Amino acid sequence: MVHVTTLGSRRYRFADLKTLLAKATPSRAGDRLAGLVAASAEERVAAQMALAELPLRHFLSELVVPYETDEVSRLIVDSHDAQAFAPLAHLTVGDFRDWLLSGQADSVTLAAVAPGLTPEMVAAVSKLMRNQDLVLVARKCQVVTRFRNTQGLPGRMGVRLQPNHPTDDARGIAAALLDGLMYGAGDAVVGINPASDSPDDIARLLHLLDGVRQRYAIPMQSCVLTHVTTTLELIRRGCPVDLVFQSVAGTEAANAGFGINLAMLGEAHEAALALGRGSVGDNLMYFETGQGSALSAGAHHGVDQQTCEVRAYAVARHFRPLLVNTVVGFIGPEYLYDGREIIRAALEDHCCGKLLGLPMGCDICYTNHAEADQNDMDTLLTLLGVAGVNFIIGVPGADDIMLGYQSTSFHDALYLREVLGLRRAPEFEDWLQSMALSDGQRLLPGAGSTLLRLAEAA
Amino acid sequence: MVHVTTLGSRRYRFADLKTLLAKATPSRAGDRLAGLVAASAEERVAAQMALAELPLRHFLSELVVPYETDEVSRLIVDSHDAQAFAPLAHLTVGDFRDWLLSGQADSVTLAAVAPGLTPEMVAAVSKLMRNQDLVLVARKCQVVTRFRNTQGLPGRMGVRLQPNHPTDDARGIAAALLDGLMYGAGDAVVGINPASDSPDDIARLLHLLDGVRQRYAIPMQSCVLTHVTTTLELIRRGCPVDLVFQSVAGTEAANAGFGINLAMLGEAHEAALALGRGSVGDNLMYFETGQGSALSAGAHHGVDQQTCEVRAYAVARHFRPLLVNTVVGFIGPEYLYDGREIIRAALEDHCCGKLLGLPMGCDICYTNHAEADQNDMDTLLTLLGVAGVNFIIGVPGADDIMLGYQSTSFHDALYLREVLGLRRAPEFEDWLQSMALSDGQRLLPGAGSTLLRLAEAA
Amino acid sequence: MKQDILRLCTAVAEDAWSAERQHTVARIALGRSGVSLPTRQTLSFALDHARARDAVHGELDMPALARALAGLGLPLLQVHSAAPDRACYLQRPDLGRKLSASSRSALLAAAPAGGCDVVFVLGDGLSARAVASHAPRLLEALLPALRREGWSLGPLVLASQARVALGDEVGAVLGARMLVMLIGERPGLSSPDSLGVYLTAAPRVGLSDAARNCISNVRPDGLSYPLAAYKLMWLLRAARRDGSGVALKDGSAAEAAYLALQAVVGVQQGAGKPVIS
Amino acid sequence: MKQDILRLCTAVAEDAWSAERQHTVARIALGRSGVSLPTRQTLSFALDHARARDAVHGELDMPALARALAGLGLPLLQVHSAAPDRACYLQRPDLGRKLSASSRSALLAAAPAGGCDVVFVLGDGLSARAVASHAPRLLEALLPALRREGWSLGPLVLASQARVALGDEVGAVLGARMLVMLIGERPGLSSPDSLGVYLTAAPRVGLSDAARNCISNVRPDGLSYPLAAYKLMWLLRAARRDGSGVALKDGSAAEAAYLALQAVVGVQQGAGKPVIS
Ligand code: B12
Ligand code: B12
Repeated sequence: MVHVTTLGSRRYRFADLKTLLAKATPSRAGDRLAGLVAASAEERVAAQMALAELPLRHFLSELVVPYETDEVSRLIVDSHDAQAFAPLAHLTVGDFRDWLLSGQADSVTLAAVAPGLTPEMVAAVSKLMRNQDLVLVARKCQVVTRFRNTQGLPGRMGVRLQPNHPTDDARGIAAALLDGLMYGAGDAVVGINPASDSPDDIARLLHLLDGVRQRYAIPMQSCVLTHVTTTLELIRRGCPVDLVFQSVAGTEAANAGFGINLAMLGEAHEAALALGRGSVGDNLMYFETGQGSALSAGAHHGVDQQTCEVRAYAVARHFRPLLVNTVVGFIGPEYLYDGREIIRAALEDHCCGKLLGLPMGCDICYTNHAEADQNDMDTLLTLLGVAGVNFIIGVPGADDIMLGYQSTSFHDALYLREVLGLRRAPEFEDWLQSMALSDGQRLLPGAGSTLLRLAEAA
Repeated sequence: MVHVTTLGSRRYRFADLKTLLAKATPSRAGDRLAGLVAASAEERVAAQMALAELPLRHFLSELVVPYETDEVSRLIVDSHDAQAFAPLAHLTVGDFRDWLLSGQADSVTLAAVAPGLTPEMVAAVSKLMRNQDLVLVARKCQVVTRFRNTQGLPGRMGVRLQPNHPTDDARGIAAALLDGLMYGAGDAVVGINPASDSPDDIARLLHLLDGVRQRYAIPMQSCVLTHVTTTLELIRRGCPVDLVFQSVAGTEAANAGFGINLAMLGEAHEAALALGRGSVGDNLMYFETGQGSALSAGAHHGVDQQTCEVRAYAVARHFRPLLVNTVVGFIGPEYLYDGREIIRAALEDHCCGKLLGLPMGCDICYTNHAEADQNDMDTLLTLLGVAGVNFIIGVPGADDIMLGYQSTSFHDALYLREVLGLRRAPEFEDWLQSMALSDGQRLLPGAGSTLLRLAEAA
Repeated sequence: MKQDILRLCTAVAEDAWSAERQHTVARIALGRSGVSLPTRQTLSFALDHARARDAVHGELDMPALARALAGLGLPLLQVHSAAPDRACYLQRPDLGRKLSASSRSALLAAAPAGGCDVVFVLGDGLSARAVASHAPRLLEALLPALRREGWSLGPLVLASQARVALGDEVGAVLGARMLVMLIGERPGLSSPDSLGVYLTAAPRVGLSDAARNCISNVRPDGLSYPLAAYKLMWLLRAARRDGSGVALKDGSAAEAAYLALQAVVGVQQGAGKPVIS
Repeated sequence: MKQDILRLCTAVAEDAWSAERQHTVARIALGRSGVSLPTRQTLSFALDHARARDAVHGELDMPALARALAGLGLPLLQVHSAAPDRACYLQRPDLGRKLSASSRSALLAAAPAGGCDVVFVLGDGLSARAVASHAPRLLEALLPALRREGWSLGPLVLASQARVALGDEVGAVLGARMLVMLIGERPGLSSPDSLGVYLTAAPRVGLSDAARNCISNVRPDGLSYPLAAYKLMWLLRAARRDGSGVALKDGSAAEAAYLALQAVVGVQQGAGKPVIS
């Protein structure tokens, strides 16, 4: 469908929904690379105005990627909950923004309408939202998930402890793990990115993490972020797999580029559920996403990268994940050029994911080829804290020595807890207290002798 | 004194303290314009390392602008409180940062050492601080001031209601004033920037504001932001002057460019004190500052703009102000190029002002010739809210129709109150409640009929 | 602006005092969605911002301005500051305050022997549109009175990439005893074309802003041409006597009030004849 | 790094587990000032960041690399991607995946008749330093075994402004049955020179990353040359049989464990002779 806005004497024409969505998006590197951005600031506003006028209902009929050729489109359409959508059916995208900001849209209502929202509706409304709107709406969304502890409770924030090592060395990983635990990190998950792709190596790491957990009775979940097919194989081999990890994208073709499809994810999900390892709940998928991955794989179908990203959340949503992590600055400046683009994208991702009902966390990060630095990360960290992010990443000193990028440090998480009063998952908080590591909220100085024995354990 | 850092095989040499301070500063337009920035990222870190090594004591002997030729330097040296400084005398700048972040530096201690700090010490340490440090330290500083209500209490934030009009039209100003009050703004001050420089016009505006205040018994202070000499004349004429306003800068020459000096400020301060108009306190000076003003006047003496800015706070501090406002993005991209530079500068200004014991507010703003937009302002707004800013600006719809720039709107203040739970000055809060405009914290919907009569009053 | 095309949504709380909008172009009574700006307001704001950004980058149409000034009976001179283009101008205020070498020579050649009482510089500043739209009308309103009082007038100087202080050099080179800079103020969202007037007695390179006086916001929604001309005339007279700057306060308000009344009663903005006594 | 020049301050709480630092180059046991990083740590981090930024912009020194590879006994070819310079390369990954027109012609001319079993491409990627420092050593460790097993080897292709997928086109043009891209990974703060190895069977333009396998973090603090060579050899053999990509899992770990032991016990990093059976 052609969309038109007239501004004074100028008439702006947008050939179809995906063009309209792309032109309405704040400018960013990936969309510039793909040739999708608005030609001028005025054209962008014209697109936003046309988008504001579009009925939400329209998104159910005009798809951005064809139903016939894309299983993600099929998932979106086939799993759409018309009843949950009904209360919003009369709204335009512009009205939808007003409604989201209004008192009517409280936590309970937002959770109730989530299954009625498609990724494209959510992407569309986010394009009309300022940064403060993205913060305000996201913090109203509450998404609580559980495995061995409870993530996403109001006033709380988790940290994924990320103790990577360039050779997956057990002592090296244990040292970083200890460092994180001493700093009170790890409630969201202790998750290792393995340098190796070898199932034997992965199995070793799984046993290492599970050993530490059991020895110290830590109410935590662990994960080794290898390919889903490897995890599936290791489940079959009887390895202690808590969470199943996978990078996902928003189109079938992009997922194919990752070597996955929905059936595979389903299979792994079932297999892990069958292990019954969760103690307080059975959310056990851990997904990572990030703007630009579809474009990078030449699998974006002319759809802007933010809309592609929100479509990835539809994939994630289908599997009731414990954690969804947008690795916003990780993919690089080819897609998000500088601190400002990273910040905007992170707020979008977080808000859109939450609106769809996902337990969104964020890898607040940048690479050394991007125009960004620690100050930008401090800024984003603070914003996401206010926005109620479910979890962030914790890497020793913010420097991931295997992945080659900078994320947030254990100290960064403490900063956020300090200035916003954010607490840890309750079960983990209790454990820290039992280990005399914290007084419940703040870390105790010079404590932790019990845990220091961990080092020897490894 | 020459300062040196050796990094590997490279030796970095900094001719004197002002050069060292300039090179240690995060890059920004004004310093680039002045030719003061570090030549490379590595040189900047080298300067920061040398600065970190410098004893705080050194700042008492090496001045950046000579004592003999600059009255601001004389003020800084002559009013230095050696006793307050004593506990910090053994620290280097790097240690000072560590101390500021430590638990030892709590609100009470920070207030106690403030008179012992010189602007240059504070500027220096801020150059070693990341954005999160600037937030964390600033929020520990509490600066409470009083005139007809109490500003700066913990958990509270004021708003300057800024109802400007391009012809100073009474009806136009009253309409914007009403709008602001209905949105719960105005506790910090109702302050008009007059388009006119005519004492008769200013007098008329002063009477307008005082009339509204008395008629509705509003516990507020008003101000017309004309030149201090005009205000002094109007005090002599018997006009109802609550606060004395003046733009100030960090060097004698820059102040001369504004047509002022310390004696003038002192005279106006005395004159206003003599009126005895404050009800709960007698802080009655309102100062505005902003990075770049000294450079713009060619009066920076080779000192970087951030250090000049902090020197302006020494001027402000001398007169026990009710409000100090850094108009950070107002002066333009010539001095702070884009959203990122504006954000960094605002956090520095706020933190440095607070460390010196000033009631810092911020005009979170940008001009249309800068590379910035509302998203940047949302970001900065949120950061400053977390940092505990004393007050921000409120302009209808964020659009100042007289000064030609964008500041924060009444809505923006409500956003911040909502996400951070920030309350208004207690006296003003009570008044809003008595007018049935709020329930104490949130605005009541559709209320305010009493106040609507205001419009007729004007 | 395009608010009409956006439907009202029940989630928006409207403000009861929208009638007040008649008194100001300020964005009052916008209503709210929760505590936030309604969608239609954020969009209209975004549109205005897009347009204001364009205004900053607009160039001064010298030939058109020259035509508009032709009727004033003064010789015209075109000069450039030392900032070669807009991008440089925005980042190098120092260059915007200096004449380019060729402009300086040209001005020196054209300087009236024995100087003159007043020189007007029309500078693009941050809004070329402001000076193009309003400077000719303001001068129309002012020059008859100046002539009547026997002020000797130098050439009209049209300056591109100009800052306020550029007038100091122009005035010094031309031997002006009084320099009036008419310059585009930074474009606001609702005022892309606001004219500022800066008056400097005995102009010379190196003066600070403390040595000038300012009349601001000259434009249809701001200070009218007759009123601005009136104020400027008052300041010129006073500055000739006592010099310009901080010490000189605009004392024209009382008379101006009378004029304002007159303007409301009859004289259309800029349409009537100059009305300075 | 320059931590020694910064005095300790009493406000810093040191961490009791600093002995753990021997096990990893990760920034552990940094201590804290309040909840924040101590000054010495923020400064050393800032310094490393300044340096890593430089590493990104470093260019591949082709002649030096060619010299380092001379002893391997393979013909060398230099190619460029379609990204003309570093700035463009960073913003246009699509161009980094295509050969420039002239490089394509040159490669076509040099293609061995009947193709070959394996071609190695040495691409600068995001760290020219990585490929310059480690690719020659890795090849030294690997080639003897390949030759022993009778693999036919194509020319060594040195590629500037290269992305991983550039190998697809190179491999297709040269008729390689297996393509190994040795490429600089994004430089980290502590690892400005990490080498990535990407293996693609039956390379052709348009393949996705699902069709490759990866060996990562080859460098002194990461995977050693012998181990990396061992893994690669294992993957090459397996990929020749079953094709490369997601379905192929690195099964070399058991044997590698043995080798690792051997490395710890005796063989200095890269100093010994290739040890592949
Ligand atoms: C950036 C990155 C990504 C990005 C790529 C985005 C992009 N378009 O640029 C994203 C987040 C999408 C990603 C995804 C995955 N990655 Co990855 N990634 C990296 C990283 C950090 C940098 C790579 C780099 O610098 N390349 C060099 C530049 C110059 O080349 P490029 O052409 O721009 O980069 C291409 C390749 O890097 C490729 N790629 C990225 N990851 C992977 C993984 C595999 C197995 C393959 C074959 C290719 C591949 O994508 C890029 C675009 O085509 C490396 C770690 C490291 N230190 O190198 C891990 C790394 C290569 N990835 C890894 C893994 C496991 C994955 C996933 C399989 C995870 C998962 N379970 O889904 C997925 C899927 C990858 C696929 N088949 O496409 C592992 C590989 C382990 C191994 N030995 O096989 C590494 C080593 C990190 C790790 N240990 O977790 N990754
Ligand atoms: C930017 C600005 C400032 C900045 C200037 C920073 C800079 N270096 O660029 C700062 C914040 C420092 C400032 C300070 C003051 N300003 Co001022 N400023 C403005 C503003 C918003 C824009 C000016 C502009 O666009 N100029 C055009 C560009 C192209 O020229 P420029 O060469 O870059 O700008 C120069 C002049 O604008 C000059 N300048 C700025 N303000 C003033 C004020 C006076 C009286 C004079 C003579 C010159 C002057 O400073 C600039 C650098 O030299 C105008 C409002 C408006 N809408 O125009 C108010 C305005 C001109 N300022 C005003 C006032 C009152 C002041 C102060 C006297 C306030 C005070 N009590 O201290 C001070 C001191 C001014 C001085 N003598 O130097 C009034 C003037 C009222 C009048 N009719 O006289 C105005 C109209 C705003 C207002 N209503 O409050 N100002």
